[in-house]
Amino acid sequence: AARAQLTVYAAASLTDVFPKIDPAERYSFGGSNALAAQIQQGAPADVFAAANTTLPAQLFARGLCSKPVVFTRNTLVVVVPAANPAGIRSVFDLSKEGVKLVIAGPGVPVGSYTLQVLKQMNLATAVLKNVVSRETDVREVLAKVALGEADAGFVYSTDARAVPGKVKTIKVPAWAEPKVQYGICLVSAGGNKAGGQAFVNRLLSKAGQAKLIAAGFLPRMKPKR
Amino acid sequence: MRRSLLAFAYVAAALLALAFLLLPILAIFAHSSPARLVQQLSNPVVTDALEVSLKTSVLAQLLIVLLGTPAAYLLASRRFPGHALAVTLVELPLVLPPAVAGIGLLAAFGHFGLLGSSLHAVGITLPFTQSAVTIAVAYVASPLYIRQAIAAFEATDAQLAAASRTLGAGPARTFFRVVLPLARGGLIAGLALSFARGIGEFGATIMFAGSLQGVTQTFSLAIYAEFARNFDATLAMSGVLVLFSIVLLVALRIGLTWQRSSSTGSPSLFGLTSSS
Amino acid sequence: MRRSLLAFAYVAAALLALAFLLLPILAIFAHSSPARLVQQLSNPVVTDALEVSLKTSVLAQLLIVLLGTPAAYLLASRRFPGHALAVTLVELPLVLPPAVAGIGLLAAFGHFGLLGSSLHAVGITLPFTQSAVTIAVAYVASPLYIRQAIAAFEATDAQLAAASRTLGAGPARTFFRVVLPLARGGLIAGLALSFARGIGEFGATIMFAGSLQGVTQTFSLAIYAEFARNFDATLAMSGVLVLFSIVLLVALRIGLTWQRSSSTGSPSLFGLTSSS
Amino acid sequence: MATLLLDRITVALRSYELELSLEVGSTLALVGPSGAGKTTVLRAVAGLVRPRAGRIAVDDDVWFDGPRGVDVPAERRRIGLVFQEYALFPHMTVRQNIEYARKHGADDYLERFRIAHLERARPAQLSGGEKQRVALARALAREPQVLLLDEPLSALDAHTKTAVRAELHDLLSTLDIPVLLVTHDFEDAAALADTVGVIVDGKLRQTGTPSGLVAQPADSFVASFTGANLLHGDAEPGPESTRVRLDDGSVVATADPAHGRVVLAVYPWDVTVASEPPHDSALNVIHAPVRSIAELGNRVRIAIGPVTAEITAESLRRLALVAGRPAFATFKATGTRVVAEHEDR
Amino acid sequence: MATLLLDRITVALRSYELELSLEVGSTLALVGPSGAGKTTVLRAVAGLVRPRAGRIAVDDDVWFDGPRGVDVPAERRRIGLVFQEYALFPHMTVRQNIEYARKHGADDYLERFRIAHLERARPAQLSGGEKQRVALARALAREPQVLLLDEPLSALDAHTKTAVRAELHDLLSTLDIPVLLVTHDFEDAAALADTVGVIVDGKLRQTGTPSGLVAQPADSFVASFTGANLLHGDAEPGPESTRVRLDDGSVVATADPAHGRVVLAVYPWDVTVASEPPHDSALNVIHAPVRSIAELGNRVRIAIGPVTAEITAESLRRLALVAGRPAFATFKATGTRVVAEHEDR
Ligand SMILES: Nc1ncnc2c1ncn2[C@@H]1O[C@H](COP(=O)(O)OP(=O)(O)OP(=O)(O)O)[C@@H](O)[C@H]1O
Ligand SMILES: Nc1ncnc2c1ncn2[C@@H]1O[C@H](COP(=O)(O)OP(=O)(O)OP(=O)(O)O)[C@@H](O)[C@H]1O
Ligand SMILES: [Mg+2]
Ligand SMILES: [Mg+2]
Repeated sequence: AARAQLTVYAAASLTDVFPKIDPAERYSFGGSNALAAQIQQGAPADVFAAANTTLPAQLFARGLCSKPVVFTRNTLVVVVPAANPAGIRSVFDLSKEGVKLVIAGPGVPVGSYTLQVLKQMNLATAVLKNVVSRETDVREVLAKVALGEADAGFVYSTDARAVPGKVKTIKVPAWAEPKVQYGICLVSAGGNKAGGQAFVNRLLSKAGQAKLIAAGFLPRMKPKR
Repeated sequence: MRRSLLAFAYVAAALLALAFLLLPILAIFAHSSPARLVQQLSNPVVTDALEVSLKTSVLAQLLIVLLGTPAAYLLASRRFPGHALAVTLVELPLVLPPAVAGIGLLAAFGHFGLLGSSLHAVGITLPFTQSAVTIAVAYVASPLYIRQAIAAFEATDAQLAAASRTLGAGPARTFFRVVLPLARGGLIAGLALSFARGIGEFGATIMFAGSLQGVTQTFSLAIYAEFARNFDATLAMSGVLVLFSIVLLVALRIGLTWQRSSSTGSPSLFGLTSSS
Repeated sequence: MRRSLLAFAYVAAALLALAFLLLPILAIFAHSSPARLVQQLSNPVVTDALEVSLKTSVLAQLLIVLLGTPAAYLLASRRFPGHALAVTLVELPLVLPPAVAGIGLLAAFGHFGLLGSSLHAVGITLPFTQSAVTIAVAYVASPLYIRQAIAAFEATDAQLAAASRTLGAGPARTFFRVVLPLARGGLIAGLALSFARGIGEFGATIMFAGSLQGVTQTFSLAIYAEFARNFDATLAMSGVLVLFSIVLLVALRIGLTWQRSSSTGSPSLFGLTSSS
Repeated sequence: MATLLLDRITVALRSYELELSLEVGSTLALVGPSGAGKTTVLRAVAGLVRPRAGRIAVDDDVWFDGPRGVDVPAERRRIGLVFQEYALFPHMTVRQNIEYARKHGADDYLERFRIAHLERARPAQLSGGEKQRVALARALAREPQVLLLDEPLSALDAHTKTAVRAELHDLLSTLDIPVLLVTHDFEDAAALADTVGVIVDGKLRQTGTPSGLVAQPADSFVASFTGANLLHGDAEPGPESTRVRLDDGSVVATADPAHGRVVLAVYPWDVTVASEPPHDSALNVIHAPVRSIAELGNRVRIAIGPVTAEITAESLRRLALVAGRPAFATFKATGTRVVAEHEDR
Repeated sequence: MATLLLDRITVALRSYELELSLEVGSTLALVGPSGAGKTTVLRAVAGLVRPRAGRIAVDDDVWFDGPRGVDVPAERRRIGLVFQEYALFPHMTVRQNIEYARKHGADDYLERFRIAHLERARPAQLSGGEKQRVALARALAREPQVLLLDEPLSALDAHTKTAVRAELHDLLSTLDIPVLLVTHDFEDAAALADTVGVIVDGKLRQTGTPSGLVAQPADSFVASFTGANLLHGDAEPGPESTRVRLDDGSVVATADPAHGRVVLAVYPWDVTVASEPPHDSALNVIHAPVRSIAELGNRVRIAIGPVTAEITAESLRRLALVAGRPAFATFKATGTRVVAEHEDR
């Protein structure tokens, strides 16, 4: 008999890579904060993989999941439509008059990272006035830019690869880059602890890490310089 | 014996159905105290969402009434080739998943949509604006009004319109003084339903208009966003909307009753159901 | 002169309304070729979603019919204290924003809900399971069936039921051989509407059941999820749903027409509208 | 023949309380204005409405007994009820309608009511007379102990009505069960029933044979319902006859004793018309313009002032009356009846 | 008085084509069975239905002329139409209903039709007769050139009908515009109109005075519509009179010449009843059991075999007839009319 399928709740940015690492499981991708809220409401997940470490840590503090571990990292970038109608070349251009910027909502990890960057660069007021929508997860942000509805958006560099040819990426200056760490934990209510642990192990394994890196993610530990 | 068993099973099923419908509403209030409900009214997310919802809904309903009333009257009073098709068309948004409606609106009025570039050329951009919310709401809610309006117009006695003509009134006077007052109850009922549907709109709005506090974030979108942050606040916001819905339904029922009793002399408390 | 202007304005408004409703649907098809529609049918996200949607919808409609029919018959045929309240209650989910309905369901059946802990104690967990989808769909779609069923039962001639009694038939035989066949058209129409509404369900499902591919991710949720990954796939999926909706509406219309003409001898192509 | 007995049954209605006792032997017609409670009586007998009190029985079978708490459900009372609009099941064929009441032997009834050729038709495809035959066949297929007919002729054209009425009369005369029929038309009642009961506002005003009601109407309502002219005035007993000063000033005599405010009933066929003043001073005379002349076959109805006279077509020709010109309407003092005033709703 | 002229107007209806010409002077009543097209004629005159061809005019005002393409819209034809169910505006008071047709001077009409005390009432609160008065007042408030009445009495109780009919007759006699009224009841038509037209399946069968129609019915339909017995049989010319062998075997004579399959019309008042065989061998005799006896005031209708006779109550008493026992119905050969067979739908 086939082993019991795992139920994995994972951040939207993991949509493409998780099925490549383990195609056998059931996934629910979405904003990490929405998934955390569902877990708090008793959603029968086995594993929770978030785009930050705070959300799993909060669940851990409430006894809803095991102690989280970091399993990968990512970088924040700005994407613009391939045609780049607003002529954006850098993060600073986002404060130009009339730019239509979409970001993720408050509480969504990528949304928090975005605010962090803007504050760091002292652009918060100037850029936030150009925000036209706050989406519920990072993939929604990407979609609005890829469709050309928005002029720019903040997403992870891995997301930009999902729509090759449709968007261009613009890097965030290294000094302003946030620390994007993905935490994973086993949900206490989940029925399949062993399977969950095996899934986490698979991610942390060499093969798992390799697939993550191939998808554009960063190694889970910053390489020591 | 067999008989009372049947009667029992049937009453039991009916009660179960009512309990099932009632429970979630009771639960919302069980979880949120009146104090919390009131407190929510000073939360800027809530007040902004309320403002956006009301503003766009009122505009959308205006649009629906102004365009939908002539359409409904045409469909109710004339038979022409393609009539059945037109009625089907009018009802389509009712059975269309809102997310699909949102996709459709993007495909029609979006940046690269059918009309998008022409609109863009004349300087109109719809997505991410409050107008987009209005359009999404109008699109999704219109069938509820138009259906009811068609039924209301069809139910008005054609003899009365004919009588008006024979008394020297032209089509316009006949419409405004006879047909419209007679259909009024049904039109109001339809409007209330479509208003309620508009307030609840979610899928089409988030796809076509996005979600920005104070601009495009409607009450429904706000509830969804808050759910991921603060369940208790969400409960309180839901409580506000439940109260609003109840008020709307009761107003609708009283309005219809009043309308009916004043025009036919037979008061009825069961207006909505029997008229629809 | 004034007269033709008025007539013109009125036809123009009606045409504008129809165009507005038609455009998004045309746009979906303009963007997705038939080949792409077919191709989508082998995408596992699509097939999973289809399976989930059909399974939960069929169960939900079964629930609605089994509990809603007795409730509707009770409300249509009896007058009792609290009748108006019960009818209002039955209609409430219709005017309740789906997101609020989802919150209500969580508050009632969720982990911390009114009934949640009792259910948990007996080993039943509802939220975020396929049962939750069924419940959400049943909750949100039921008023469409029940409303129409009440109207259908009210429209059946009470004399005929009385005649049945005087001919020696008890209540059960009267219901199944006389009342039900006479109301059948309305019941089928109501079921079709509620089925369509159920397929389109979004807000309540995502709140109460989440979006887990193959388990709780319905077609509507899948469209929303795929929208972020692959707009073209979304368009194709939307096309599938539009076609489905049209088929449903047309079937409904033909069914009603057939039903009506076979029972009253007066064929009509405008069944849905005039009966509702 | 069995007897249907209604003993002081009481039903609370919207604006009044129905209360009556009735004994139905062969055929009894209940007549009365719209809203009088006629249908309610039938529904009570059928068990479709529950009286507040009273007793309903057919010979020894008690169907309802208020004090004893007996209330046999409708489907277990063996009655045949023909509804006002026939209430045929629209989704069933003629045959299925009859088989609904009787599983076996529907053929007999199809034959007997001459509807065998219609057995596959649905009610919507039938004419009024055919519908009625189907409804009767269905009601009798149960072999009821009592037949109840609600306005059996009102759904018919004036034109087909006469033929159907004759047919119905033939049928009723072959049945040997009590028949209670309801109508708002005195002519129909007189044509179909041996006994007629007049019901107004839920109370039985008078019961009797059709000619008995015409001869001795109990009050002004019964009088006008059976076709009489009503003349209002003040009575004063005179030496030989009572003298009544009508409200228009003219004075007429009546053989009935009376005093004070009265209503006189005069039937049109007791009024004769003349173009000259009559010589007989014993006659009552109304001298007024002719309001209208209506010919109905060989009879002519002529309205002169407050009275309508019915004369033959020949008389009319002889008289050469012209509408608008004065004429004389005369009637005997013995042709008038003083009736009690009835407060119309 | 003006004249309303319908010249070969043609209207395509569901199952046949209406086609007729009509000239309405004072008051013309159109009678016919349900679905004959009566209402359609009124609607065509009012401009509510557009004929396929023909011409409608009141004196020199042409309202419709097919060939010339004239079609005056309904609101510009000065007609007063009283609908079958009155079609009062339910959301307006009585006064507002009248003011809808006439801004100023509604008071006159409220007075004239004795509805001033009802001016604030809504139609739902009115009785049938009151509704009719309001509908008439509203129709006449426009000062129409033509008055059209659709079944003005059919919404009324049998009981109130007589009074309202007399009232309506009085009103019509004071109007000096053409009145076209429609009814399915020959009695009503005869009571209200000078001329009666019989319409069946959209075609005018016969036009004439009420008594003219009775005297010379054009076909079996008109005969039965005006109240005649119809006897079917085969005719054979005889030396003095035509002999007709009826379908039941008996033989009767008629003064009208005929040959082959015929229908004989005999009016009930031309039939006398006897309990003994009559001595006069010149009379037609039907010997059959009495099917029914119905007393209506001073008249009695007796069905004997295929014929119904109308005799007086006195005669009945003299005859001592019993239902079910045989009796003799006799009528003169000159009292019968050979009429054309009409194929009923
Ligand atoms: N279920 C009911 N409850 C209360 N009042 C009722 C009910 N049904 C009928 N009535 C009222 O009772 C009165 C008598 O009604 P019913 O139908 O018996 O009259 P009817 O004599 O048959 O009149 P018609 O000739 O119009 O058929 C009416 O005033 C009616 O409004
Ligand atoms: N708009 C229409 N189109 C086609 N056929 C129609 C239309 N209106 C009525 N008819 C049909 O025309 C015929 C005549 O209808 P009409 O209403 O004139 O009859 P009527 O003589 O007034 O009958 P009634 O006595 O029942 O009122 C009927 O068979 C009817 O079904
Ligand atoms: Mg009745
Ligand atoms: Mg008509």
